[in-house]
Amino acid sequence: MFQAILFYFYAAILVAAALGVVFSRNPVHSIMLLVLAFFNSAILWLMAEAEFLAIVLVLVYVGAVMVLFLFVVMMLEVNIEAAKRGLIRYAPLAIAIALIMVVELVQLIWLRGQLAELPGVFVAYPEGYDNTKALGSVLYTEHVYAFEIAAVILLLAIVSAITLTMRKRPGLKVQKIAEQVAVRSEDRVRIVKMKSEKKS
Amino acid sequence: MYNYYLTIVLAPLAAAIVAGLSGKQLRRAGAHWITILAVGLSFALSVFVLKHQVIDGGAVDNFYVYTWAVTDGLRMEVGFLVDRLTALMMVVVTFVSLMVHIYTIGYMRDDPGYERFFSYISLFTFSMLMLVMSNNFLQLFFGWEAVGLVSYLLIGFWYKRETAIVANLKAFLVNRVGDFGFILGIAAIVFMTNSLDYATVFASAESIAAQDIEVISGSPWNAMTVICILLFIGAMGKSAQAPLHVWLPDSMEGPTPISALIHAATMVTAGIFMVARMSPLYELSETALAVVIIIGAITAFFMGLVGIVQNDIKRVIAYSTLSQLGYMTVALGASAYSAAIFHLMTHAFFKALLFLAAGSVIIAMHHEQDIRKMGGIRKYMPITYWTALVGTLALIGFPGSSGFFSKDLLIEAVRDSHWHGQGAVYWIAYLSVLLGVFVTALYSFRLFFLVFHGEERMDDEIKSHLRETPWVITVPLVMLAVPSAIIGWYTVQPVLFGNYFGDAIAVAGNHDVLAKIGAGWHGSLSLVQHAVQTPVFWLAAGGALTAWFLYVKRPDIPATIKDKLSGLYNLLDRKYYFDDLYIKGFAAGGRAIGRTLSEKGDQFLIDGILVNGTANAVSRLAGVMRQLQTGYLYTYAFAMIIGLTMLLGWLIWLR
Amino acid sequence: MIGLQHYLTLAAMLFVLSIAGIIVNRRNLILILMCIELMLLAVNFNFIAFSRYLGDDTGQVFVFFILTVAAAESAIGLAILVVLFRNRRSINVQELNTMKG
Amino acid sequence: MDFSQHFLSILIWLPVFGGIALLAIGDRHAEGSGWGGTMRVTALIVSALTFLISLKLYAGFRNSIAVMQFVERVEWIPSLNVFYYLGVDGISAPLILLTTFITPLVVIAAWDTIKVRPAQYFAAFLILEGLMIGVFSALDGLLFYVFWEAMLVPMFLIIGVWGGARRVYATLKFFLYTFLGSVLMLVAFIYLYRLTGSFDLFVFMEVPIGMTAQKLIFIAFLLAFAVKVPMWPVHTWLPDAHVEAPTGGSVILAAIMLKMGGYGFLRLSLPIVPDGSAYFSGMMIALSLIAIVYISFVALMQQDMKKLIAYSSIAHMGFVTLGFFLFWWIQGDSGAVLGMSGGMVQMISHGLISGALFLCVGVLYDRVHSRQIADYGGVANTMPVFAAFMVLFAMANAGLPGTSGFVGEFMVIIASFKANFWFAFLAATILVLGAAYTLWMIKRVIYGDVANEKVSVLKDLNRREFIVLGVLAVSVLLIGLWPAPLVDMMNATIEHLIERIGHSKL
Amino acid sequence: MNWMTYIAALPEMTILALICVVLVADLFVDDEHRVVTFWMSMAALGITLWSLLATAPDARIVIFSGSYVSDPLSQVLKIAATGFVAISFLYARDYLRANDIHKGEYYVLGMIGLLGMMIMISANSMLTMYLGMETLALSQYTLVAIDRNNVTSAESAMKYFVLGAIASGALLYGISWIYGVTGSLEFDRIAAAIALDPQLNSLPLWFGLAFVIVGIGFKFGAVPFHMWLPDVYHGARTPVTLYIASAPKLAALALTLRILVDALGGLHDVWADMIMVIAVLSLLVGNIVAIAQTNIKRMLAYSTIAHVGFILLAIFCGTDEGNAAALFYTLTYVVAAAGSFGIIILLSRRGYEAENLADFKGLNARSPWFALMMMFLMLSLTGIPPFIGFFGKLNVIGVVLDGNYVGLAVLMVVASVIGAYYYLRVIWYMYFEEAEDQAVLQSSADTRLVLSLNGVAVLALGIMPGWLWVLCLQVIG
Repeated sequence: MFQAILFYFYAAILVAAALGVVFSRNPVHSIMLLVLAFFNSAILWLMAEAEFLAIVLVLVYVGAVMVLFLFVVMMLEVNIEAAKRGLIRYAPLAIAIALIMVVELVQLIWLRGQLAELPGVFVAYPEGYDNTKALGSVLYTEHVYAFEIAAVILLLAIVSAITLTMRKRPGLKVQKIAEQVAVRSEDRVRIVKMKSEKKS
Repeated sequence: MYNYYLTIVLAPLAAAIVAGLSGKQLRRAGAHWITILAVGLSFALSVFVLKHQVIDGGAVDNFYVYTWAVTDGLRMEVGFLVDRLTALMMVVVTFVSLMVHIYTIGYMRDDPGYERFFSYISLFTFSMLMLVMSNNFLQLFFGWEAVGLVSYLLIGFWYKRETAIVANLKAFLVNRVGDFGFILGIAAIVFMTNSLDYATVFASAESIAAQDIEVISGSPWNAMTVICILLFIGAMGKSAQAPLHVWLPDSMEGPTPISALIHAATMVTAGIFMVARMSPLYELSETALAVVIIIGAITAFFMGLVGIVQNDIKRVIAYSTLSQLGYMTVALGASAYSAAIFHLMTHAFFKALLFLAAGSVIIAMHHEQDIRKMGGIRKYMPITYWTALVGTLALIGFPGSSGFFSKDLLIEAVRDSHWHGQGAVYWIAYLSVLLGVFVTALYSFRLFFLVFHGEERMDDEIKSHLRETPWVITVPLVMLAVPSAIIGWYTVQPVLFGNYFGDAIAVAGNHDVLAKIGAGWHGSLSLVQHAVQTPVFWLAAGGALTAWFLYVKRPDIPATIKDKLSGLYNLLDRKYYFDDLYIKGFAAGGRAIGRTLSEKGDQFLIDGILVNGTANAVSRLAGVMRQLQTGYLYTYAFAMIIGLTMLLGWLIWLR
Repeated sequence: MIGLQHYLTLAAMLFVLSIAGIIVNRRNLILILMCIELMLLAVNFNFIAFSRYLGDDTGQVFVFFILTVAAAESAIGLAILVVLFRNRRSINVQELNTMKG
Repeated sequence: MDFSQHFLSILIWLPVFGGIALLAIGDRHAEGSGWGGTMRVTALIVSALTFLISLKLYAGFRNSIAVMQFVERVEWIPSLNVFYYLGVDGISAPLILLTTFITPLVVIAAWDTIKVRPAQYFAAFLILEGLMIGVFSALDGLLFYVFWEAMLVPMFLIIGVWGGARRVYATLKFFLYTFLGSVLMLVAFIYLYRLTGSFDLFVFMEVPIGMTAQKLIFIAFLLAFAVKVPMWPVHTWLPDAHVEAPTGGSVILAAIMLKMGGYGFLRLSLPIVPDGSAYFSGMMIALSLIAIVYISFVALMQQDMKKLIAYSSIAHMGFVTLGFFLFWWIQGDSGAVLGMSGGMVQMISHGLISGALFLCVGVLYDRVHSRQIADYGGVANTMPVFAAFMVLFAMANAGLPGTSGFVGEFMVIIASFKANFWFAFLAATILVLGAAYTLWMIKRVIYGDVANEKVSVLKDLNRREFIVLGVLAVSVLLIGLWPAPLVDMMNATIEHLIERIGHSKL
Repeated sequence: MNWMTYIAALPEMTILALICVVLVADLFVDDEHRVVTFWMSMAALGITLWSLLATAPDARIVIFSGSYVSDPLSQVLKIAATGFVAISFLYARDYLRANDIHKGEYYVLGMIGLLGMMIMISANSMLTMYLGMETLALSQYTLVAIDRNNVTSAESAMKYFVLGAIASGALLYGISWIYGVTGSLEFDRIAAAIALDPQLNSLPLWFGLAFVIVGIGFKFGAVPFHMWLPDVYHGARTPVTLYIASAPKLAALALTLRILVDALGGLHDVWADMIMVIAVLSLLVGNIVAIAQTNIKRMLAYSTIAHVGFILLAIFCGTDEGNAAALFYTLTYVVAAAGSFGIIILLSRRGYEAENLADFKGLNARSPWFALMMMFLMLSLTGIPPFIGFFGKLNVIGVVLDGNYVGLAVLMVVASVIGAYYYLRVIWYMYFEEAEDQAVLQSSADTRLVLSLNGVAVLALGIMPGWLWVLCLQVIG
């Protein structure tokens, strides 16, 4: 019962935060609300005993991805107020679609099909079960292929990001470490021999 | 004989080809010599064939030259049937043709299309011979159309004249209306007998007559009646029977020699010949004969009337031709086929003579054809005058002339025909031919007096040049005048009463009016002697006298009559409004239908709405549908979501 | 008892909300990117719920990879966004329609 | 290599490769001396050679048998059971001869009238010729379809590149119309293939098919062939295509391409779906008669000579379809063969006559650059020889006995009387209407006084034009005066066909 | 476990290694000699091709705990994909150089995309399929935006990215349901689970299926998930469009076949209807809207949508033959599409994108040969025999008729008649119109040669289509 109350509490916050993300006027607020949503999700995942993923979610999303978002928002300095109009006008349409989909999904989950009759209870983990260990043990064995691909994707993300955003600006002063280290004094200093001037 | 027949037919064709294709190389003399020699050869051989048939009593020749095509058990062949009927026609055709050839040398002397003209008339001779010598319907139709083609070419010979090229188009089309019936008749024959061969068809005539054709479903008509009427429609076109007669007067736009040859002597009689040839069929259908006789009677009388008011010298003769063709048709309808053919023959001579004489006058008058601008030509052109007189007398049936024998006996045959006592048909036919005699005499002598007698109404320029035409013109006149005058004396008995035609013409026993008349036949002389006792003679004399009175004695009266009877005059002058009906009704109607179908049907409905409409609809749809691709990200996302929602909705609620 | 259905429902709500956000948002591209993150979160909920219900860790492994990929995806998405902004000086969705039809 | 084994292949591929060679030669040698005219001479040699070779088709053809002759059969696509299967019988052999006969004439006619990219022009015609022969000799459904469709492309280009002012509209209309028709035929083919596991036309002819399927297949075939023929009401592409096409294009279109529709009915519709054909025969006859009467009236009012001839083609092709579908309506035991041979003869004859008429219009167009009747008048004054030819062909078009135009019409009218009086009645109206529109045009163009300056300076035919028209005139008269060789060639085949379609396939 | 079995994945390993080599080597190549990167990439592709041929499996091999499958189908698709990527590199080279976007990253990203395709083609579990898809998608997003100074490129990249992300979100959501119902991510085991327990074949699974179809529809560009396609084809630089339009279609086909047939074949009667609807919509929308286009890249985009309709209708039939027909159709379509874009690239030059239909005016006068090639390609796309596109349609219509869907067959052919119009318009412009632009076509000999081969191939394949069809039947069966 307590668990249920907790679930509903966090779920409510999650949904509210998500609503806020969608309907907030300020992108920065949206990001913050999204962070809130992720935190709540992490809590809910913890309640479902998926603690490894809960931690990863907080680390990866809150720690990295959302910061990136925030960074971009700040960098682009978008004019917030100008972009406000037109939101309400299309809301009914979106709400209608959303309602239809909700009805459809609720039908699916609660009203029709065998799912509605299932007990829907989560399996209890056996004694001594370690979620992190369990995942880790399959990640490098069963799913090694996928793991490698994920690595490729990350490489791809790096290549892409560089391709798209790195610019060589003319006049930009950058350090060329290799050249700096490899430099020899002969290249930099020229000793000129000259006769001393005589005082006249 | 086989080679003779082929030579008769092919010599004019060869000459036509040579003269036509190499006209310029041959020069003018070459063109006329080669064609005249060819036609002369044909004539000589035709005479030989006639002699072979008549005097030597040669057997009927019926054979095939080559197989045109065979399919589905239907043999379509080209072949000749030469019997006495054919032989007679061959002689008439080649003789008149020969005369016209010679005459043309003079008549067309200055024409740039000289060689072409000779080529055409030789080609005509070939076509006409193919027609009369045919032993099957296919070749008959070939000849039938081929003479139509040459007629078309010759009417439009002076193609720069708008009137000429209108007339030739009209002639061809009206003839085609006839041919339309004709080919259906042939089709009906094939339907009944699966053969095109005369002999086979005639042999199965009885069985055809016993069957029905459902033209309109539910009301079967006798097959023979259908066939005969359809064939007769063809004859109506070719022989210019009302209401398909309209082309013949207009055909006078062609040079006069061909008016004589084609539109008087030979081609227009093809219909008469055809019906006579088909007598074994017509004899089996009373209905068809009734149609024939009625059409003939109407043509004979009413077309004659029109002749009275015409002022163009050739048109008067043309209406006369119509009228005389009507006489022949009446004879056919009265089952007096021999009489029809006999009249055909005599008519060929005297009508050709009249046309050529008219041509002689026209030449002398420098192509002036209006008889109101003539008069008193007698003293300038004596040979033409006398030959024309012979022709006119023959036409009105002056006792002793060839026309007398043929027409008098024709009328007698009608009077005594099996239609006697059958009510309206009989009286219409008989009265028409009888009163027609008066009309004939009236317009004939009107023409004669206006041209040759009375006041000289031509202008001085023409008068100063007016003289007799050269020998190439007058010789054919004389050569034609001779048979016009006398041939009746010698041929009437064998042709009409002597079973001349033998099996070529079949007459049912109860229809055989000529046999009935033949019973009281006492020779030509007796007939001439008794001529004054017949109403025919008095009617003719009355007509001639009336003409004399009106146009020589009191030339002022006709104008008065014209004013008094303006309604009637207009009716006749406008030829019973047939031309108006055809031009404003059928021709304009056809064009209107064509325009409507073209614009409303093809352009608007099919092309506009269905074809381009579909294409436009698709491209308009494309224009509308591309609007959905707004360029906005949310629309795109929305489309995806809609698609997803639909799939889900379908799964939940519809499946 | 809180179980599968509750988690699934929560995921469904998040999913629908994110979709609604994408449609309704006509101003800021960044918000659309955030909605996508939200959508992936919903997916993750589903996977975790099913994984726990089935007692099978594979679902959780999947979530792990989704998180990885999503991070890479965000990076690329934001990079494109930057390129776009540099070219147009705007990230307004409503101005993003030079190509249409 | 034994050439007689590959006779039909040679006929098909000789012109195709000749055309490719022409493309390779290109226009570089089109003008000037020395090499001048290489490409034209090549075109002429190839087409003439093809014609000469094709004469063996006549010489070596055995009239008495109905089976396929000169057969070639090689595996083409084994996985689809498709064969490179060629052969001719009495239906296709005359049409192939017509094709090989007309093409050299077209080449000669275009000798120096085509100024723009002549090499491509001649190449298109040669390739087209090969493909058309392919259509007429293919006995495998897929092969037939390949040729059938591929043929559209050169024609599309011919009209589009060398056509008149509205050429794009016309050629697209031509292409899409025919394409729409033929894709449905493809569906029917594939259906039959799935049914039988083969594309062999003879297998198609043997396999029993249910009534519904037969009806649907018939409709699919009908669309393909009716558009090609063309039958009312899917005819409107033809006047446009003809008007805009260059002379040679019009000639090929009228003389040969239209025949493919008729050929298709005989080769495919009737034997493959006899019951479907029977079911729709009444409709087919009705459409044919509408074509004859309706289109004749439309033709009457055309102001453009090519359009008039195009409409006249539609009306005359009405006889073809009428003749083909009489079989089920004929009472008694004969007449069907007559109607069908009549239709066939009409196709050949129409090929010659309409081709000749289009060439005549082309002759005028080359000089005056107008096809409007109103721009002419009194041409006979300045071009007497031309006028003679034109009148001859006009008369042939009007179906005058002694010309080839008469033969087919006569046979079909007679056969249709055996079916129903009114069929014959309506069909025979062509006698009047055909003469009316043709001769009215002749009156306005050829006869009369010289109408305008342009007509007054016209030059009569040159030798090249004379040869082309002369050859056509001779053949028109030859067939008109002695059609027996032609009719004999197809009798056995048509009798066999009639027997085949007399048996239900249900 | 014998490590030698992993040799089946040699092609992926090879290309990944070579990508790294090229990536690093490219750092040491300056812009003037960027062509070296091109040749290195071509060499890399060549080696990959060799490794593909060397590892050609006779039978189905499953490795990496069921997440990787190598079978004849994957082999054929990978070889084709590698070939098309190579062709697109070749066509792109001169264009990129002329337009100052000749970066090594183009080739690297292209090859990473190829790796993604290979992963998809060989995927045997939802997880690898998803990862492969993302690899491909992410590299494509970047490629579209690779011309950083181009406004339309950036815009289309953004649209592509957002919609792609939505699609993969939907796909993942669907996968989660399928996982939830069947308890597995591997295709074999999913299929086995469904076969074992008919109870599973019910609404929750269908739901997952519907979401998966959204993903598939998006990858293929089927209506109504096609909206990205015209804008991306239009906005991307032509070589990128060429890349996107060619090889990835093979990956999309693999995605569809693997998921719908291998994994969810038991649900055929459920997904058939959905696939049919989107296929028919694609046919109609693609063909109709293409008519209204004036930009040839957009036009070809809509044409792609229409062709996808054909491919999906073949898959809809659910038979082996149907799948083979889809494979055949995809392969032949890609040949023609690659050639078409190649010609567009050929017509473009520095600072001038020949992307409007009007740019094709009078091509026959400028270059009869390439006009002829373009005509071949267009006719092949139209489906006129004897070009190969015809046989693609022939096979698809055949399998559709096998299923007794006569109405569908008629719809297909009618749609292709509508489609004929816009293909013919290209021919019309090339042949019937006068050229507005008289510039000489500039390109290297090797490009011209390959482009010519590409054009001739649609004819040559059309004359001898049998072997390809046999191949398709074999690898599917």
